[in-house]
Amino acid sequence: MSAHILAAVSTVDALTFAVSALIVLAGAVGVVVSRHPVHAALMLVMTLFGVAVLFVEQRAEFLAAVQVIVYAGAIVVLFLFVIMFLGVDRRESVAAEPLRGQRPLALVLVVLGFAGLVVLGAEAHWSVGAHSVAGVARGQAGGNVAALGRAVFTTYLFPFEVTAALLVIAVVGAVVLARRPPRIAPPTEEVPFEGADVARPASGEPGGSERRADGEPGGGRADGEPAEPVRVGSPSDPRPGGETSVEVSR
Amino acid sequence: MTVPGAWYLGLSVVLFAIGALGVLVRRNVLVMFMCVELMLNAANLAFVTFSRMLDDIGGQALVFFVLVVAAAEVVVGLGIVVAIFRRRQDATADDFHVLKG
Amino acid sequence: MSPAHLLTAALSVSAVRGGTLSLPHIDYLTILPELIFLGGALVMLLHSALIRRTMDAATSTSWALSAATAALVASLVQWYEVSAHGPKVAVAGAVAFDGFSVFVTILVSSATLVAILISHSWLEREGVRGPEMQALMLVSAMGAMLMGAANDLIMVFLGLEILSIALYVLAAFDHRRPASGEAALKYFILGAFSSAVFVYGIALVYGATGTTNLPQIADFLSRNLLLHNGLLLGGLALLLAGFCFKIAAVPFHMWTPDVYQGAPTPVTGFMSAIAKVGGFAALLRVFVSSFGLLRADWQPAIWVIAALTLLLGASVALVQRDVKRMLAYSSINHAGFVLLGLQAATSRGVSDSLYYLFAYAFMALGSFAVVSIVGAKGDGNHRLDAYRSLGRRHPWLAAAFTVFLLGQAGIPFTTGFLAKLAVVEAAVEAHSVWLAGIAMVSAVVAAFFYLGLVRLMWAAPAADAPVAGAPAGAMASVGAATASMQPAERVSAGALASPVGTAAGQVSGSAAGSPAGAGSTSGEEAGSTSEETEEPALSTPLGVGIAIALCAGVTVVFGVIPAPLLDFAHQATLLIR
Amino acid sequence: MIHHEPEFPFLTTLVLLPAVGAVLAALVPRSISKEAERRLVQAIGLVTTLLTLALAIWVTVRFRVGDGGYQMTSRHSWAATLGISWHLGVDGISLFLVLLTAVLFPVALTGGAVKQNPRSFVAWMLLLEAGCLGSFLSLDVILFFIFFDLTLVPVYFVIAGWGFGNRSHAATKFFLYTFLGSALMLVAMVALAVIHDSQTGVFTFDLVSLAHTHLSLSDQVLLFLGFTAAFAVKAPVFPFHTWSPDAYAAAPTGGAVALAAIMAKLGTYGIIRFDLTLFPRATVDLAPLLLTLGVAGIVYGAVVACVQRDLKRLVAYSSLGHLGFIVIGIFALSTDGLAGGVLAMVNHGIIIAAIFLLIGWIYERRGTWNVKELKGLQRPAPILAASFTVVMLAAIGLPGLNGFVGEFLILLGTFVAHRWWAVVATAGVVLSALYLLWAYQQAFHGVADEVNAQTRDLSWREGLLIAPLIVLIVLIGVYPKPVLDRITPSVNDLVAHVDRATGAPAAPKIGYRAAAPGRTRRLP
Repeated sequence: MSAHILAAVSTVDALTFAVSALIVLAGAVGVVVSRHPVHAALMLVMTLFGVAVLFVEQRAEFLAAVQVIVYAGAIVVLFLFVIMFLGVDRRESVAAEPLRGQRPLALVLVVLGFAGLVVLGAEAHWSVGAHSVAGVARGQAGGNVAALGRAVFTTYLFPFEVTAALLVIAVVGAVVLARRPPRIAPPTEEVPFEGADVARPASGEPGGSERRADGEPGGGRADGEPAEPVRVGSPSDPRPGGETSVEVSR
Repeated sequence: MTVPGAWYLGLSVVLFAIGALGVLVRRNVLVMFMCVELMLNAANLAFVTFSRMLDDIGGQALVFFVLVVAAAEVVVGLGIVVAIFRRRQDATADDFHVLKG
Repeated sequence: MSPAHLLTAALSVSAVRGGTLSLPHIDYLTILPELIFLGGALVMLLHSALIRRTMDAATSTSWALSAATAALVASLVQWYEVSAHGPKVAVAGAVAFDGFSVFVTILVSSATLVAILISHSWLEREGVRGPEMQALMLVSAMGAMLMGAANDLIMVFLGLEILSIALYVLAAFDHRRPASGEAALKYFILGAFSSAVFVYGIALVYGATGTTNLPQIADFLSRNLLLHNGLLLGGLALLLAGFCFKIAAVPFHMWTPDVYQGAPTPVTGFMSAIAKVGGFAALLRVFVSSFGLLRADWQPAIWVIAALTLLLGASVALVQRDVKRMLAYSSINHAGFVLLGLQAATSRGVSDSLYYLFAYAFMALGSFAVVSIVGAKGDGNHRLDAYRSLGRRHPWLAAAFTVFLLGQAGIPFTTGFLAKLAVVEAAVEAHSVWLAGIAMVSAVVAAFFYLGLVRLMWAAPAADAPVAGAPAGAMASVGAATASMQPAERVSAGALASPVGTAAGQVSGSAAGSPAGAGSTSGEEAGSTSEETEEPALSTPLGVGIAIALCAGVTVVFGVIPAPLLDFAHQATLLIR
Repeated sequence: MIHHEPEFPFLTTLVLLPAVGAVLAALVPRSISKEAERRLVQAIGLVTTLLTLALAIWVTVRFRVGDGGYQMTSRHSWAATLGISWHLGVDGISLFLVLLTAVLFPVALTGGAVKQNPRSFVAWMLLLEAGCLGSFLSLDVILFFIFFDLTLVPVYFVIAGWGFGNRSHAATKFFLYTFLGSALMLVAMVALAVIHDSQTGVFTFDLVSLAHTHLSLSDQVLLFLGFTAAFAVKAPVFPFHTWSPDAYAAAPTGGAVALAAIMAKLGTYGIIRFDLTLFPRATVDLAPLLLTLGVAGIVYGAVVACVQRDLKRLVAYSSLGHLGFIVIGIFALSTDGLAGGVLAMVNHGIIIAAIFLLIGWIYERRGTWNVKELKGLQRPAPILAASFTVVMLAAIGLPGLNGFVGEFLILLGTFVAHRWWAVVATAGVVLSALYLLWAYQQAFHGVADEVNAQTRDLSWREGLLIAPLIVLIVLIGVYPKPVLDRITPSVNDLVAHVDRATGAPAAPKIGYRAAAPGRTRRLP
């Protein structure tokens, strides 16, 4: 069956697809496995670029342009900017498990997801829905951009207007978050939570992340959930393991 | 004839899975965040593919909105990271995990 | 349904065919509250940009309050309009204008009103200036309204994002507490993840049906027999997962306790009410009205999720030592109850869920208003011990909290009881008797910790719990307590009975909370060796006092005279398009 | 059946009066002195309960003898969307329980010394009275549930706030058990209404309507179990009783009176009112089970009571035995048994209230409930001893006192149909005589040591409280006719309803069972 399809597909298209798919996947895998946040960001650019090519391949030229300009141009640059600004450009040890049991859990989830997919694939029928509900995509005067523009300003007019609110939030949010906090932040002002491990002196203890187990009796909590510290380290702290400093774990 | 949509969809699913896996296994906030972007891109790819398969411009319009949302999310998300990070420097505390659970 | 479909179809066809762009007609009344909220936020920001100094809390609160009031009035006008002229679809099929959406709008705008009052007191107490918090609240509430009115999956998504992104910022608002930022970070990462899942769900549904417009989806499903369509089922599952993150249903609840604990308390209250309302509003509309035909596919999933949510929320809340965490788990339990109505997948179920949301929103807001006061300056005093003998120190505050807790426990003559009864009725009617049984068992467990907290508030200081460290210290504090019993006891006694009391009492009471606190803590310094520090004299500012009174009023008055609110929720579902 | 009377809403007033009193007590201004507050609050409590009592007596006077149906009903739409209506009514079965409640609450309120926080105590107790009255009068199942549930909260706080010993544990245990039972009952109630809705298209919780629901036997059994779970815990029936000794022992005197004398009756009353009315077939089918449990409760209660040293626990276990009697009376499903059961509920309420009052006063004097430490109280406190004797003899079932009448009717009704159960139950009577007499002998006989000799006798106030109870004990004992006259027609109707539903006589009738309305029964 695949031979039949392959025969029907034009070589150029197939080649383009194959190459871009490879780029996309390689980039994606790169993001996940690269130890260096900067590398990850660059890998992300690669994926975005591959996706943009696939957009072009599917006659979504405008989106391809936006993808490159907005995503690769703005978003990834923002990422890089933050990485550089924070100086969190050291490596994360991929081998160290973030949390006991997290990776097995992720593995289980992935396996379950795949099993679900397989079941779905075996049991389900695959069909796509009604055609051209919001307007045809091809063969319009003015091409892709005009068609998209019409859709956005007619059918999707209100969603388009509503995105204004999103941008307002983004601006206000950036302002709020960038505001300098007042110079009073002794963490001891925080009332200790149940484990009382916050009451530990706030400074003068180097190498925080290695000691994380000692503050949490049993590594678990009374409510039966795994301990989930959200820890962010300082770039200036001398960490022997070279751990990345901005970390979150669930 | 062009490459069948199912191939694109397969690629999109794999991309989505890689992104989701990344969010689950990585602990660097920025990398996790990039993995979320991968997932959004997978969705965008699916939208565009469906748009082509259905000959419907709607899918592409949706991608447009997802892009806007992604941009707003990135601004706020990175803002939070920066805000937290700066306080760390101020407070020179290296290890509060105030929130557990 | 068909007018919606026709309208959208007509619009899109004419737009594409004509070559010229014919902009859709916009019926501004249908989106007036949303516009008022967004406009209010913009005006506040503009005003603060124009004046020289940072805007003080009073100014920004008056702006925000006016916006919320205006939106409330507008939504009431909308209600009148819907009742008179029936539901319709507006703004090119993006917005549904029906009883359901107007109900959500009324609920969101009134809850926002209360939340703004609470936040005002917080801003003043913490000395935070500037209009940002309340502006963000307005915009965030607008997102929730959009979710309730969304007639298109992309509108649901945008509403969700507006709601959530503003909440991320709000959660991080308290610069002085590390927990705030960390809560925001956690919330953000998980929220972004769930949004991505949600978008992928939309993509799959779009592929399977060819549209994201909710009535058109329903129309497509009714005209095409789609049995076991993998795309559709996969999309449905992902949509459900995305929603479950927002409404904090197990197993997607992990963020809730941390975020509730870490965020500034007014934000927690706002979040617990608005985010849940928005999430459930969209969930109900999407699943019941658009995917109602596929209910055989999703009902079992909801069954399991609801059962887990109910049991986990109630049982884990039992062992919490922090009030905000406890309320977080209790909110998870409440989410399970609302899911009962969804699981029923009937019109009755929808209206009962709406009623539950209404009851819950005000109980949660009221609870967090009290927590915000007890949290005191710095907003960090949320241990359960901080509530010990609150009844002696601040009887009216404790009485109000008692009302909220008993309401959440489902004690009769509060809205909480009727809400629980309503969803249980819906579930039993839909033959989910076992689920109803599980829900009631979880209600018993939950009642246990609510009552425990109530008892703690009215218990004698350090009387029957081993909190005080050394025996000597305990003796001393008991002695001091007996010495100060004369005035303290008199003030405490009255409020103990007021779960049944009238709401009228609450109004005067919450205002009276502050004088009561003055001479209360004389006996506390005795047990200084223990971790029991001196309890601060709490002040109940007017704003939060009014908020508490409003919430208690809603909880009690509509518990005793339930018919208007029940009929309101019922009407809202009758008027669904 | 229902008589609508467009006149003064007696029953609604009866329910609301204590609730209003509770609010008033809670709102007593704080500016007055502590002593003034105590007096004011107690005055409010007393006046409210006495007014309630007056109203209850007035209702009893107005009650039409010989009419088995619901009287003085009032019905208003309350939460129509949820199918709940405010539907109150009284019949022969509930009449005396209402009266009992109204009589006992003034006693309970003033009987025990409440040192601290009188305002809250009075408010909670008045609220409890409203809840109890509401439960007895509700003719809407959800309304019943509401009041039934509403009684839990005051009792929880009364035990936890003013109790003895490990009171918080006892209060929690009480709350969890009873709330869990009632939670399951709620589901059963809703399920019943849903079935009714599917048959008639009317979604209602009205008891009168629901009684006409057609249920398959399996549905009946399931729903019966759902309802009975709550009632059995509340009563308490034998295996579900474990909360009750703790709660009784931990409760303050007033709370114990309310708990044992009135709230326990909610359980047995619920069985009569709801199980028999709604699920007659399941009731008949499952009667042997419940009879067995009742008998087991009698025997178990008696045996355990025999080994108790603590007077209060002893009374708690004896109460378990008495409740067992009531249960077998009900599930004998004959007019005699049922009428005896209802009468025994009233009697037991009076007796147990008197006992708890008396031992509460003993505790106030001596600071202990341990019979080992009590000795020879008869000499220093003769009136106390005399009162205790009368009450104890009534509890044993001495002819001429009220306990006898109920127990006799129950045994009479049970013996015909379920002989062996009756025989074993009779053994319980003997045992109960044994341990009560033994306890009496321990505490009151003998020569008092120095401490016990100091025991005060009853004050005039206490005498005034116990006197009406003793009068009632004697009065019902020698002349139960007026009570039975009012109970019997309703019981007849109920038994007829069960018979109709099961198609065959549920139990062999004896002698004068079919007493026509108004016709009086002669006591053997």
